[in-house]
Amino acid sequence: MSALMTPEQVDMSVRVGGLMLRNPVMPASGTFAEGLAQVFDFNRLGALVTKTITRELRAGNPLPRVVESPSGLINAIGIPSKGVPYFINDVLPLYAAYEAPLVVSISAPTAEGFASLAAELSIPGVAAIEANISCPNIEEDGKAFAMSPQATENVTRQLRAATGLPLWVKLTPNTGNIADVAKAAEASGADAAVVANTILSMAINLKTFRPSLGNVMGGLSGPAIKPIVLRQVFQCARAINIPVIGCGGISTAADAVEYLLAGATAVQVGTASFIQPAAMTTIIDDLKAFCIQREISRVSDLIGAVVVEEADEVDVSWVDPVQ
Amino acid sequence: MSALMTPEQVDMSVRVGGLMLRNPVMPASGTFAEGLAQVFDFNRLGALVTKTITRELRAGNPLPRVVESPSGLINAIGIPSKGVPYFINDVLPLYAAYEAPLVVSISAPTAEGFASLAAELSIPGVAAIEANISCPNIEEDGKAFAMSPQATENVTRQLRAATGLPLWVKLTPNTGNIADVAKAAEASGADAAVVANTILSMAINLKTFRPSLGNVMGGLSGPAIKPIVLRQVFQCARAINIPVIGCGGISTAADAVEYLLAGATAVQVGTASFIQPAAMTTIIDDLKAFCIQREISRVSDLIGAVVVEEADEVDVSWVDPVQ
Amino acid sequence: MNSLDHVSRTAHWKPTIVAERALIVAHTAVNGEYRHLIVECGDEAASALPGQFFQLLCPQPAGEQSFLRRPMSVYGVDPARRRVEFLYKVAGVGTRGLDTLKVGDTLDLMGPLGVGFTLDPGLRNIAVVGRGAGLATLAPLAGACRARGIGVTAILSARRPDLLMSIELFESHGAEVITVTDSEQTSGPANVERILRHLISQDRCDAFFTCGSSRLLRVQQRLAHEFGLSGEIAMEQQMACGIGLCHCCVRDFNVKGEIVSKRVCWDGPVFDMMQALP
Amino acid sequence: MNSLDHVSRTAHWKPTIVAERALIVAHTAVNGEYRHLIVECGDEAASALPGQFFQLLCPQPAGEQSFLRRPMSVYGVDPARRRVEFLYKVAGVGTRGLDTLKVGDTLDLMGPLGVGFTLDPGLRNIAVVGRGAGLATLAPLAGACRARGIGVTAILSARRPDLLMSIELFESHGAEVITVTDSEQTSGPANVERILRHLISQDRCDAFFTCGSSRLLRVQQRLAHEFGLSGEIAMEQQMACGIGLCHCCVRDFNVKGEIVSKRVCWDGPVFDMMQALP
Ligand SMILES: Cc1cc2nc3c(=O)[nH]c(=O)nc-3n(C[C@H](O)[C@H](O)[C@H](O)COP(=O)(O)OP(=O)(O)OC[C@H]3O[C@@H](n4cnc5c(N)ncnc54)[C@H](O)[C@@H]3O)c2cc1C
Ligand SMILES: Cc1cc2nc3c(=O)[nH]c(=O)nc-3n(C[C@H](O)[C@H](O)[C@H](O)COP(=O)(O)OP(=O)(O)OC[C@H]3O[C@@H](n4cnc5c(N)ncnc54)[C@H](O)[C@@H]3O)c2cc1C
Ligand SMILES: Cc1cc2nc3c(=O)[nH]c(=O)nc-3n(C[C@H](O)[C@H](O)[C@H](O)COP(=O)(O)O)c2cc1C
Ligand SMILES: Cc1cc2nc3c(=O)[nH]c(=O)nc-3n(C[C@H](O)[C@H](O)[C@H](O)COP(=O)(O)O)c2cc1C
Ligand code: FES
Ligand code: FES
Repeated sequence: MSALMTPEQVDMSVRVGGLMLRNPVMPASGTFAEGLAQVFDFNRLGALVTKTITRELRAGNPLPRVVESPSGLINAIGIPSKGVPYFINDVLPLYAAYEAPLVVSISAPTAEGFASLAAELSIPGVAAIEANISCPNIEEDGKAFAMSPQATENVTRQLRAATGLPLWVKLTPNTGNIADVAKAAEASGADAAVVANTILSMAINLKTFRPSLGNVMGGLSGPAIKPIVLRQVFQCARAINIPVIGCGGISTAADAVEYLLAGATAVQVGTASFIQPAAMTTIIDDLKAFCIQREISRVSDLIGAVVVEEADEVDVSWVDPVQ
Repeated sequence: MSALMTPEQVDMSVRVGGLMLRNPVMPASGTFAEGLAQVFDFNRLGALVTKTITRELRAGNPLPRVVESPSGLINAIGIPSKGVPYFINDVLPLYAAYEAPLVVSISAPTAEGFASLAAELSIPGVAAIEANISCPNIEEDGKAFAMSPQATENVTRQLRAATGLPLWVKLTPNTGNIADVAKAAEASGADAAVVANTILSMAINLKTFRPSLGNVMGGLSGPAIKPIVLRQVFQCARAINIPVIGCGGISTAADAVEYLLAGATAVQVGTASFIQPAAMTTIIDDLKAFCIQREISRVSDLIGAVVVEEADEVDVSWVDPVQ
Repeated sequence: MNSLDHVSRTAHWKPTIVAERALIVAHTAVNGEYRHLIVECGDEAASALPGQFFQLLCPQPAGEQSFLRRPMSVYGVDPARRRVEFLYKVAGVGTRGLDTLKVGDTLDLMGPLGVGFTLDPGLRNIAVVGRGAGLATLAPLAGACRARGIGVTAILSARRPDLLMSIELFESHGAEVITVTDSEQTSGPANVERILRHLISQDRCDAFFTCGSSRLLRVQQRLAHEFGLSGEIAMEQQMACGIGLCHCCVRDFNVKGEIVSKRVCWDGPVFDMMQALP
Repeated sequence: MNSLDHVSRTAHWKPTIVAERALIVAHTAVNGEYRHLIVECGDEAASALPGQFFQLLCPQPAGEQSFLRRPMSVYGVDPARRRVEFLYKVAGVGTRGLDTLKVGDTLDLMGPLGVGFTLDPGLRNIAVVGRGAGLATLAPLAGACRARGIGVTAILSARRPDLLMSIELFESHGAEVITVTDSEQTSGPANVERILRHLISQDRCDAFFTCGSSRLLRVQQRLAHEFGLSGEIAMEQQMACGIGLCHCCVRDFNVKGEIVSKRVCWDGPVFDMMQALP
């Protein structure tokens, strides 16, 4: 399209909650691990995000842990965790070699537990804390801190007091008022909101009449949830001033652009990496190509750029336009 | 499988909120109209359900009104309505010829409006009222009565006082506590809960940077939402004693069986009719075949029959079992 | 609305709209953009009338997904051999999927749908004005006219001469064909108006039948008004169900001065030209 | 875990696992249930080792959808001609989709994945015990053994004689093949144990390599313990990512008396037989 712009001229960087990222694409927690280092160079990513870790040793959920669904995946992995010392000694060093900042996802059963874990992990090599206050498949019918503004405010405030690192708070899409929850997170000191985790779901095996997942319910991810989470990102981005990191069903650069336009400052890619292991680097390449084609010199110009006004012209572009 | 059971021996009937239905399959409101009478005999259905009507004359939403999504459809039709006299004089007579009971879906901006509309429509030819207290794309960011137990209780109580007809209340999946909303509906006199309407969603057109829908946001339906709504049906059926009517992404008899097992007493089929216009009659036929194959003599035996206990045996059925 | 009358509720109840898997018997490229598809189908489908359409469940091209069916006009129909033809433009995911079909494959089609063209018994000569895929919709009209002894002049419009289609088809039905193109600068409203005025002056245009161009619609509406002629237009709109259920395909029409919203799939796709709002 | 060591972060960084569209060069039915698929692929894929697997993005059969890739063992590999072979059973939606592939089509495959078999330099003779699709996993081992001068006795198990597969393939690699079947009542653990004891007594079994049957695993574990032999097992588990990201494919293993959870896709699929819990 434009002979004037070269790939080098597209500024792909974004600033998210205290961090400058070389591009807005990073993995979603729980869908990223060392295996991908055989597929692409981790330094190409905007950031690295660990699987959620907990203080307690956890075995994770009974099998089966995943089941397919139309355009999506339901998982009830749980949070198998080998604890903090193992993480610090065996996992952290693996990522030390990379320039891409490491975001550590944490979870705990109480607000105090969250705070003390964040404090303990505020160490060199960790660039930011992502507090997973949303994982739907752990306790009591999927309830989580991020179901309510009050619980979110409490846990975020304690986390904020416990760490000087950038604090990202990951919300659940299962609440009826996600913009209010996002406001609570902002008000109590979060540097960014990750929108969102998986949507509580269920499937039943017709051979056995049992739930398809060992844990009965699980979280839906993948393309199926994209329009729902995109709407939530749009709602949150209009409600708060801290950055929103969009996460839900992103598989292509087109999906990523939709999220940026809706107001996300960066995006996380989860389930797509299970289908195409190089999904993230493909998205980065295609996102740059999109910017070149549309003559957008900074990817950050896309953030929140959706044009909202009543459209009333009917699209008849399949009919040849006259001249 | 069984030489003993014949199709005639499967009892397909179910009792739903005051009505005896010849089978548990009926259309979802807004996805059913006279056109389907050229595809199959309406008397084959468990019930007929009208598009939601309102007292006011309404034009519906600006175009585009639908956009595709992975395994789903986002719609923002709105509720175009020609008002009550038109409905009584021109629509009702069309359905008078059928034995299948007619369920009339209604909506109103206030609880009083709901009650007076229900009263006015409690006339011969109308077998039940379905109160659509959930349509997500009408007012203020998708908020609706069924977002909260309190508002649900208020509108249901007034509806109950206004009509002697069976009263079905249609809930929204966008709330964070659907079982509590269902309990409120039961406590205030509903005869059944329809779970659920569409999930509030959004899509952005990358050519124009505008929302893909004239109404900015719309409701997601189709297979994509099935696991989410199935979970909600399971939660509601465990919370209340009135029947739950499952509605969300049902396209096949297998989907219908999943809903029945999760606790639904009947099911509504919406978007599937857009893809296969005979979806409902195919589901009825295949549901009967399923019962025959599994030697289930009453379809109602499937209701709530999911077996919930930890499964820990791993499925390795692709490996030949030894003897 | 009185379609429920069609329904006989006896044991011999028969559908008039069916979804079925039809067999591909021919599939060829007309040019870089358009494909001509012929399928073998059941009696209901093969009874489609000019102006009616089908909803096609397009196969998914590798790595892409479509969810809804796609509407396509009947381009030709042969009830005796139970065949239906389509002429379609490869536009997006659905039509890219269609393009993968090979002879011997099957295609799930649903129809016939909608209200087609009406040929008033009093008509002697008509003008057919089409552009782009609109030609697909208008082509079967020429055959119907020949069967009724109605003369047809077809004004076919395209971007470039090599993108003109169906000339032979119209001619084989005895129509006189006039082509206009953007590249030759003959397709503008002024020139088409000139051609139509000439036809009218020669008493060769009792009515207009049109599809595919808003600008040419306006020209025809003006002339119909001026000369008291009638006309029909086949309209398009994004569709979901194609059978009147969803109300996503509405358009506004001017019915005796009142603005009325109608479903293109159910009340149309063919409408009185004078009611159409371009 | 120390796989990150593999990663060179220079400009010349190269992936060792790739997803690519491979070309189908042969696809035949072995029997009513099993298909033999040969694809032409890149160098990385064609360097797969016995016991490793690929994740296949199966085409969607008409009207059905699968979302995840499907794991399939390497059944044969030819690095020189850049070919990989699979032997698969048509089981459900994914493999029904695979079954639609024709020569000339492409298949998106990702790999090679996982840890394959280890052939200890000290081994002279091994017993290979497989059943069902397990044979697909074990077959390439016979070729690797021949290259290293290791003798192979393959005990192949199936429901019926006509469902036995890969006999010629094992024999072409110089293996001695013993078949056992359910219908002949020779496939039970007792008979297989008798055969294995005989092999051991003849000094023709230094180690066991097995896949596809828990009951036969138990027999081999018992014998390995009794005679101080080693062994490896290729295990299966439902998979999502296939590359160690999601932890859905875990199994418990007995590592020196401690129960340890491992990812079949990443820590295996081949494991020390003595650690396996049947
Ligand atoms: C009654 C009717 C009859 C038609 N007959 C023909 C025909 O005979 N031959 C033919 O080539 N085309 C015809 N069309 C248009 C055809 O349906 C669209 O080109 C097709 O749906 C595009 O699908 P797609 O998946 O390939 O493209 P998409 O990826 O869906 O879209 C590609 C482009 O086409 C536009 N588009 C998509 N669907 C429609 C639609 N229904 N109406 C207008 N624009 C649309 C989109 O906005 C986009 O710009 C007809 C449409 C209608 C409503
Ligand atoms: C490492 C590994 C290597 C394999 N190698 C081969 C091989 O070489 N040849 C071969 O035929 N099969 C092999 N399999 C099994 C193969 O992956 C499954 O048969 C296939 O995924 C079934 O997919 P489907 O969509 O056809 O069936 P589905 O519709 O998914 O399922 C059909 C049945 O198979 C079961 N099933 C599905 N996936 C798996 C799985 N991954 N493990 C166990 N059971 C499953 C389901 O529970 C169901 O009962 C292997 C599996 C693994 C994990
Ligand atoms: C297998 C699996 C495991 C996950 N584990 C975690 C986790 O440990 N912590 C967390 O915050 N989110 C977890 N998630 C949620 C993802 O991070 C992400 O929010 C969700 O999958 C939606 O994004 P996607 O549609 O791109 O996958 C997990 C998702 C999957 C599919
Ligand atoms: C085009 C369209 C129009 C709808 N209109 C209504 C409506 O008027 N009233 C209502 O209660 N639900 C309406 N719905 C929601 C459906 O009744 C149903 O709850 C929803 O689509 C989920 O079911 P499905 O996945 O089977 O379509 C509409 C859905 C669609 C797709
Ligand atoms: S497409 Fe559904 S009403 Fe016309
Ligand atoms: S399949 Fe994902 S970790 Fe093994």
